[in-house]
Amino acid sequence: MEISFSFRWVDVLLLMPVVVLAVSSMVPLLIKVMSGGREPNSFATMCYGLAGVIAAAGWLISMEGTRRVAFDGALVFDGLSTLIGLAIVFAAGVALVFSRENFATNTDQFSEHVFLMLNAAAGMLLVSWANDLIFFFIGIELMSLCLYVLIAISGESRLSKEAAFKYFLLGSFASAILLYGVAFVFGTAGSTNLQVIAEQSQDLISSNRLFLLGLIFLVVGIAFKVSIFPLHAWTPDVYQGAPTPVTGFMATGAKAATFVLFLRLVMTSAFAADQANRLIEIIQWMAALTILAGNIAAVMQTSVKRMLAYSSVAHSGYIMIGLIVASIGGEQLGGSSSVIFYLVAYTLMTIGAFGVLSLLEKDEDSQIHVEDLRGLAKRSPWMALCLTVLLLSLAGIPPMVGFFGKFFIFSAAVKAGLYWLAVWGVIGSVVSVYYYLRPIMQMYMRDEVGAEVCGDRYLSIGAVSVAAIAVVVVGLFSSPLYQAVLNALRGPT
Amino acid sequence: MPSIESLNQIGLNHYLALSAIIFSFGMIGVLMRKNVIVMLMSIELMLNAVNLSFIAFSNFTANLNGQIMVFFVMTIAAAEAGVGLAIAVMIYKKFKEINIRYFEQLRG
Amino acid sequence: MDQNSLLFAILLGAPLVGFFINGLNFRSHNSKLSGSIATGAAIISFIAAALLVKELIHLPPEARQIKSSFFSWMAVGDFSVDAAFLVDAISAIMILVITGVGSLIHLFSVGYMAHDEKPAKYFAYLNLFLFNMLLLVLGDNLLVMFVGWEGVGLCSYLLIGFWYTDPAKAAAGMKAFITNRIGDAGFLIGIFILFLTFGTVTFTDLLSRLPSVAEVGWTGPITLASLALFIGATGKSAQMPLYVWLPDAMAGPTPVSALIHAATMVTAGVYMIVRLSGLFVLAPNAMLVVACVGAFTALFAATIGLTQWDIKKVLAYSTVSQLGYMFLAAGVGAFGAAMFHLMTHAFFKALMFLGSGSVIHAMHEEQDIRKMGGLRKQMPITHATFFVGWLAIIGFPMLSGFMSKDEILWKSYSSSAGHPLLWFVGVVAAACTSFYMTRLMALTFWGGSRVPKETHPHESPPTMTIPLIVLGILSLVGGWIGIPHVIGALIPGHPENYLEHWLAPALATVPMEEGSSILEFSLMGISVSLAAIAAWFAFDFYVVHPERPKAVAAWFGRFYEAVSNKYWVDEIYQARIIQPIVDGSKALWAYVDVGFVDRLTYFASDVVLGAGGMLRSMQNGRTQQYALYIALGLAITIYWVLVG
Amino acid sequence: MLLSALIFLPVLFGLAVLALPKQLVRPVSLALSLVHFIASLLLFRNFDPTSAGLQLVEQKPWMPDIGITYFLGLDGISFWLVILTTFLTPLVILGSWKSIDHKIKGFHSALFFLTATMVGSFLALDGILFYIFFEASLIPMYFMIGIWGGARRLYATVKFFIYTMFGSLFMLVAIVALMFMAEQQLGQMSSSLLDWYKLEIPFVGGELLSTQTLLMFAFALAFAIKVPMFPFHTWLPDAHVEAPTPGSVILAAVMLKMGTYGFLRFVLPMFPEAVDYWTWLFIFLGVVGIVYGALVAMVQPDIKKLVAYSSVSHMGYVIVGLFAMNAFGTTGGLYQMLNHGVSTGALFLLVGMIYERTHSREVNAYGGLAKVAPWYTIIFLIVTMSSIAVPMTNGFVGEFLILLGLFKAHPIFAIIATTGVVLGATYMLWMVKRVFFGPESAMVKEHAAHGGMDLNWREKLVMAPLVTLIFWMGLFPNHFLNYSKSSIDHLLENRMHYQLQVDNSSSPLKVVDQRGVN
Repeated sequence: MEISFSFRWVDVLLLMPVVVLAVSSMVPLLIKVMSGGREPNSFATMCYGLAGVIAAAGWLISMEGTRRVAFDGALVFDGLSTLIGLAIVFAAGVALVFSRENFATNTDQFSEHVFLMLNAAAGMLLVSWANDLIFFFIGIELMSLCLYVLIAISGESRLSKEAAFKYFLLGSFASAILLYGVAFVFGTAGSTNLQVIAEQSQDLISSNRLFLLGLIFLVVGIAFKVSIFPLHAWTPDVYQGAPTPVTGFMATGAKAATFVLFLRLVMTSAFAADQANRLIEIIQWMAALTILAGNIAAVMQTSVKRMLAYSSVAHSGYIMIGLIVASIGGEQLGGSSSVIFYLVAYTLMTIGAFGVLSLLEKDEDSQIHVEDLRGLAKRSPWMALCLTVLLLSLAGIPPMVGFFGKFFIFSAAVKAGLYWLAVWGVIGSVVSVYYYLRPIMQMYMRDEVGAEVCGDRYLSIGAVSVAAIAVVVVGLFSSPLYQAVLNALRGPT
Repeated sequence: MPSIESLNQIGLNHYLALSAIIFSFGMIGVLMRKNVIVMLMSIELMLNAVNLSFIAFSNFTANLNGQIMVFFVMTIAAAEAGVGLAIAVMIYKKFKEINIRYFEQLRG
Repeated sequence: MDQNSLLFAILLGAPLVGFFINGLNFRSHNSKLSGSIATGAAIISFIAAALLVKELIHLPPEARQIKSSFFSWMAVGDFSVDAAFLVDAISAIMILVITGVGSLIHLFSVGYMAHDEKPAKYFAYLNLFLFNMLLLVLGDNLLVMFVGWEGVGLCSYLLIGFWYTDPAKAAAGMKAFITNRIGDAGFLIGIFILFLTFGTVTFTDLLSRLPSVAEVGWTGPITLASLALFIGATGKSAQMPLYVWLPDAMAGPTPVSALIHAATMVTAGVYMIVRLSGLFVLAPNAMLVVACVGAFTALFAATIGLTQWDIKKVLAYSTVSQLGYMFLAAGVGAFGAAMFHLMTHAFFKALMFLGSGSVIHAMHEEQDIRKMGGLRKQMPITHATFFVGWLAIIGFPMLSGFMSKDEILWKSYSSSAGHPLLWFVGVVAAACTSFYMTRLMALTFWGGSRVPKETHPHESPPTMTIPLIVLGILSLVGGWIGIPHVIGALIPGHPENYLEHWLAPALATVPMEEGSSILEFSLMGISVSLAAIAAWFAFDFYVVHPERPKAVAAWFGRFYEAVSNKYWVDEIYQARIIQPIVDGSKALWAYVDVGFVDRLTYFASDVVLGAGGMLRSMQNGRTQQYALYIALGLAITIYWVLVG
Repeated sequence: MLLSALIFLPVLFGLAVLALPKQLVRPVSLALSLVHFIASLLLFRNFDPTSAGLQLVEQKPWMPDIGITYFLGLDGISFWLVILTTFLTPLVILGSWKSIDHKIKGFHSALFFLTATMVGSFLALDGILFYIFFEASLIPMYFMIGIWGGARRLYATVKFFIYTMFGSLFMLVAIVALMFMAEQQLGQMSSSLLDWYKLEIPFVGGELLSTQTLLMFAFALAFAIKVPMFPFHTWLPDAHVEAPTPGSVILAAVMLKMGTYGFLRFVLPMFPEAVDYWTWLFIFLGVVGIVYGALVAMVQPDIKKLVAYSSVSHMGYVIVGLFAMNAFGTTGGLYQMLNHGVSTGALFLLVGMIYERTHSREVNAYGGLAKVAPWYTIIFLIVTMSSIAVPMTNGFVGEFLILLGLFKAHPIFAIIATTGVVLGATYMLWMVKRVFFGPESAMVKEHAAHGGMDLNWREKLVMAPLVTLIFWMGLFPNHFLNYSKSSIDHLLENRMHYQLQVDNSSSPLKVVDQRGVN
C-alpha cells in the first residue's frame, strides 16, 4: 500500500483566491487584537475585507481559461469554478457592504464578522471547486461553521440566537448524514475522488447496494444544504433569524456552491445507470414538492425576509429541475447550463432583494413586514424601483434575468421530456407571482408611512442598484452570460 | 489467541452494523433529547459512527485514505463541538435555558 | 359625374346637407330658420326625385332602371358591395311618396314645432330620416338597403324619444329600436342566405340569378331567406308579433308619426318584399306565411283600434292594420296592389295623422278623444281634410283607399296564392276599420263638445293646413292611377290601371284567376256595404245614442276587456320574455360569473392559502420536528430506492 | 430601423418623462406621443399593401446559441394594430389631462412603456421576443391599475396580473417545445416564427394528448385569457372597473387585441389540423361569449362594468370571426379588433369624462344627462351606435363580415350569434335611456348646478378623431381592409402549409439571415 502524494506549487497558485480570502480575513482581526480588543473603524474593516474579496475576484478572473485538476485531483479548476467562484465572491463583497450598513451586523464584533464572512466565502469556494468528497466536506464545514457563528454574533438579541442554534443543530445533523454517505461511497468505490467514483459508478450502482445507500445519504445531506423538501424546514427559520446581510449571503453563496457540487456529482454520470432511476424519480418528486411547498408557504408570510426565505426554497426546486435533467442527459439537454445560469441569475436577484431589506432595517431588532413597505415608492423611489425589478425578476417576468433563468430550466425539462415538471414549475410560478406582487403593491399603491431608508447607506444603495441594473441588463442581453456558462461547462470536468 | 481468532471472524459487515447502530443512536438522540448539550453529544456520536465505518472500510479495503479522512473528520468534529458549545454557552448565558423546546420563536 | 348621378347626389345629398346644417346648430331656437332649411332640403330632394322619375318614364318599360354607383363600400373576398343606387318602377313610386309626403310633413312641422325648445334638432333628425329612407329605397343592393333600414330605425328611435325627459317616451324609442333590431337580425340572416346561395346581394343580379319557377328543386334556401327577410319586415312594418313598438311610437311628435310611422318607414317591409317579389314567388310557403301574418295583423290590430281612446293610438293600430293589408297583398302575390295601397295609405294616413296633429296642437297636447267632440266648428279645414281621409280609409267608393283596398281584397280572393278565408278576414278587418274610424271622427269632430273649459281650440296656421289640403286632394284622387279594370270599364274613356302597367315589368307575377266581373263586383259590394253598416253603427253609437257603447261593451264582457287592454300583449311580452331575460341575466351574472367562474378562481386561491396554512403548521419552530423531517426524508428515500 | 424605432422611442420617452419638471410632463408627453404617432404614420410610406410578405424586417442575433433573434416585421395583420396603438396614446394622454392628478410622471412613463410593449408584441416575429413583450406589458398595466385605480384596485390588479400570467406561462412551455421541435426538424433551435411555420407538428385527430393539440391549447389558453373568451373573462370587469380611464382605454382597445392577434399570428397558422379539429370549441365559446357577455352587460348597475362586459361580447365576435376561417370572417374579425379599439376606447373615455364630473358610475344615479350635457350626449350616442353596429359606423362592417363568415361556416352558430345584435342594442340603449333620458336625477341636478357638465374643448378634441374614425371606417372600410387583404388571403389559402416570406422590396433595410449569423 502506497500513498502517492504529489504536491506542486502551481496548485497553490490556483488556490490563491482562497488563500487571499483567508489572509485578508485575518487583517481586521489582527488589528483589533493589537488595538487591545477595541473595535476599529468599521469602514476600514470593511475595506480590508473588500480588498480581499476584490483580490480574490481578480485572481479568479485571471484564472479564466484554466482547465485542470489540482492537489492530486482533489480540487478542480475549470470554467465552472471560475464562474461560480466569481458569483460567490460577488455575493460576499456585496454582503460585506450590506453588513457594514446594517445595525445587526455592524456591532462591536464587526471585525469578527468580516473574518467569518471571508472564511465562509473561502469555504464556499472550496465546495464549488471540490473534486473530492473529503474536500467537499471540509469546505462545507468551513462554510457552515462560519455561518453558524455569523448568525450567532448578530446584534439582534433573540431570534438570531435561536436561528444560530437551530441551524447549528440541524446542520451538524445533516453533515453527519452527508459524511456517512461519503463513508459508504468511499468504502465501496475505494476513493472519494469524483472521477474515480464516476468510473466505477456504473458497475457499483447495479451491484452494490451499499454504494447506492451512500449516494442516498450524500444526496440527502446535500439536499439539506440547498433546502430541498422535506429537508428545507430550517431555511425559513434560519433565514429569518439571521441578520439580513448574512441571510443574503447564505441564500446565494452557500446555495450556489452546494448546487455546483451537486451538479458535479450528477455530471459524473453516477446517476445514469438504470438502478438510479428510482433515485432520480424521488428527486423529481422532491423538486416538485419543493416548488410547491416554497411557493405556497411564501404566500402566507407577512415577514418579507421569511417570504424571501420560502421563495428561496422554491427556487431551489426550480434549480433541481435543471439538475435532474443534467443527471439524465448530461450537457446535450442543457440541464447543467440551465442550472449554472439560474444560479448566477438567482444570486444577483436574491442578494439585491435582501440588500433592500437590510437597508430598511432601522435597528438590530427590526423585522420588515410587508406592511412596512407601504408607500416606499414615495419615500425612496429608487430603492422601491430596484426592489420591484428584483422581485419581478424573481417572479420570472420578462425581460428580467429571472425569466431567462426559468426559461432555460423549462427548456431543459421540456427537452428531457419532463413536461410535467415544466408545467408544475409553471403553476408554481403563477402562485409565486402573488406573493412577489404583494410588496410591490404596498410600495406603490399605498401611501401610509412605513419603513425608511436611512440616508447615509450609500454603499448599500449602490450595491443594490448594481444588482437591480444587472438583473435588467443581463436579462435583456443574456446571451453573453449564457455563452459564459456554456464556455464554463466545456472542458475536462 | 482465541480472542484474535474471534476478532478475525469479525468482518466488515459487523463493523458497519455497529457503526449503523451507533449512528442510529446518535440520530435518535438528536431527535428525542431535549437538552441541547446532550443533542450535541448525540451529533458527536453520529460523527464517530461514521469514523468507525471509515476505519473499517479503510482496513478491509486496504485503503489508507480512509484513515486520513478520519483525522479530518475528527478535527472537524472538534471544531464543530467547539462552535456548538460556544453557541450553547452564549445562549445559556443569555436565556438561562438550554432546553431545546424553549427556542420556538421562529415558526410559521 | 353624369346627370343621373348628379340627380342621385342631389336627391340624397339635400337632406343630408340639411341634417348637417341643422345638426351642427342644434342649440338654435329659431324654428322658422331651421324649418325652412329642412323643408327646402326636402323640396329640393323632391324635385330631384321628380326629375329622376321623368328620366325613368322616357325609358322603354323593360329597361326602366337608372343605376348609379358612387364608390366601392366593402370588398372582401368575393363579397363586394358598392354604394350604388337604383331607381326603377318600384322605387320611383317610393321616392316620390317619400320626398313628396315628406316635404309636406316638413312644412307642417314648421308650424307644429314652432314653440318647441329645440326645433333645429328636430329638423335635423327629420332630414336625416329622409336621407336614410331614400337610401333604403334607392339601394341597389340588399346591404345599402340595410343601411337605410337601420338608419331609419335609428331616426325613428331619436324622434320617438325626442322629448326624452319623459321616461315613457324615451322608453318607447328604445322599444322601437330594439324590436326593430329583432327584425333586423332576421334581415341579416336573409342577406347571408341569399349571398351564400346566389353569390350576390345586388337586386338586379340576384333576381336574374334566381331559378325559374319551374326549377323548384331547391327552394330550401329561398324559403328560408324569404322567411328571414320577412322577419325583418315584420319588425320594420309592425306586423305580428313585432308590432308592439308602433303604438308606443306615438310618443314622438305627431308629424313624425305621420311621416315615419304611417307614410314611409313602416312601409319599408312591404317595399322590401315587393322589391324581392321574384324571390318570394319562388317560396310559396313563405308567401303563405306572409299572407296569413298580414291578414291576421290586419284584423287583430283593427279590433284593438275599436276601443282606443287616444287619437294617435287609434291611428297607430289602424296603421298596423293597414300594413297588414299590404302584407296580405304581397303574400297573395298582388305586389302591385301592395304598392298601390302603400301609396294611398301614405296619403290618407299621413293626412289623418297630420290632422290629428292639428287637433292635438289645437287642444294643447290633449290626445284623449273623450275630451274632444264637436271640433268641426272650430277647425273647419282640419275637419274637412280629416273627413276626406276618413272616407278614404273606410273605403268609400272611388276614393284612394277604396281602390287599393278592394284590389287587395279581390286579389286575396282570386289569386292562386289566395284563399277566400283571407278575403273574409280582410273584409271583417275592413268593417272594423270603418267602425273605429267613424268612431274617431264622431268623437273628435262631431256631436257635442266635451272640450274642457280652459282649452280654446282654434284652427291651425297655414303651414299646417296647406299640407292637409294637399294630402286631402291626394287622398281623393290618388287612387285614380290604379283604377280596377272592372270599374275602369264602366267609366267613360276607360282609364287603364296605370299603376299596374307601370309596375308590371319590375314585378314577379303569381297566376291570377280570371274571375268574372260579377264576382268582383259582388265581393266589392259586400265589403263596401259591410263597411257602410259598420260606419253607421259607429255613428249611431257615438253621435246619436252616446249611451249605447257602454251597454255593448258590457254585452261583450271579457272580450271587450281583452280588446281594450290590447289583448295584454305588452304585458305578456313583459312577463314572459323581457322579465325572464332580465332575471336570467341577473342569475347568469350572480351564479355563473360571480358564483361559478369567479368562485372557481377563489377556490384555487383558497386551496393555495389552505395548503399554505397547513405548511405553516408543519413549520412549528421545533428543531427536533425539523430533524424528524430530515430523518423521514432519508428513510423514505431509502425505502423508495432500495426497497420499494 | 423604423420598427425598432417604434418600439424604443416610447421607452426613451418613458425615461425622459421621469426627468421632466412636473408642470411640463403633460404637454411634453402629448408632444412625444404625437411624435410617436407620426413616426408610425411613416409605415404608410414604406408598407406595400399588395404584398403578403413580411416587410420592414429587422433581424439581429440575440441569443444565437438557442436560436433566439431580435426579429421584427410588419404585415397586413399587424399593420393596423400598430397604428391603433400609436394613435390611441396621444388621445389617452389628452383624455387623462385632468383625471390623473397624482404621480403624473410615473403615469406617463408607465403609459409610454406600455405602448412600447404593445407595439413590440405586434411587431415581434420571434416567439421569445413576442413572449417578452406580451408579458412585459403586464407590468405597466399592473401599476396603472394599482396606483391610479379605484377603491378595489389592489384586488383587481392582482387578479388581472395573475390571471393573465397563468395563461401565458403555459404558452412559454409550448414555445420551448416548439423551439426544440425546430431543432429536431430543422437542425437548429429557433424561436423564429418563420421557422415555426415550417414545422410538421404531429397531430392525431380525436386524441387530446397529441402534440399539436396540446401545443395549440397551451397557446390558445394564453390568448383566450387575454381576449378574454368565456369562461376566462372574469378578470376583465374587475380590471376595467378599477382601472383609471386611460388604463381602461388601453386595456380594452389594445391589450385585448394582443390575444386575438395571437390567435391570428400563432394559433391559426401554426396548428392547422388541431385548429380544424377544435374549431367548434372556439366558435362555441365565442358565441357563448357574445350572448353571455351581452346578457350580463344588460343587468350591470355600473356603467364601466357594463362596457367591460360588452367587451366580452364584442371580443366574442372577433373570435368567431377568426375561427370562421373564411375571408369574410377573418377579415371581419381583424376589422372588429380595430372597431372595438376605437369604439370601446371611446366609450371608456366618455365614461371617464363624466366620472370626472360626478364621481359616480352608477347607472341608477344618472338620468336626464342629455339635457345638461348635449355634446356629450351626441358623442356618446354616436359611439353607442358604433358599438351596436349601426350601418355607416365601423361596427357594422365588422359585425356584418363576421356574421356572414360565420354563417358560411356554421349557420346555426351564426343564428345564435345574431341574437347578439339584438342584445347588444338592448344593453346599450337601455343604459343610454337610463343615463341620458328621463328627468334629471338628483345627482345630475346637483352637479349641473355648478355648470361645466358638457364636454370642454379638450375633451371634444379627444373625441373628434375617434368619431371621425367611426364614420370613416364605417363608410370606407376598403381604405383599411386593403392593407390587410393580401395577408389574410395568404393566411387562409395556405393555412395548412403556412409560410411567410420576407419581402424587402419596399424597404431598403438589410436582412440578416439567421443561418448566416450562427
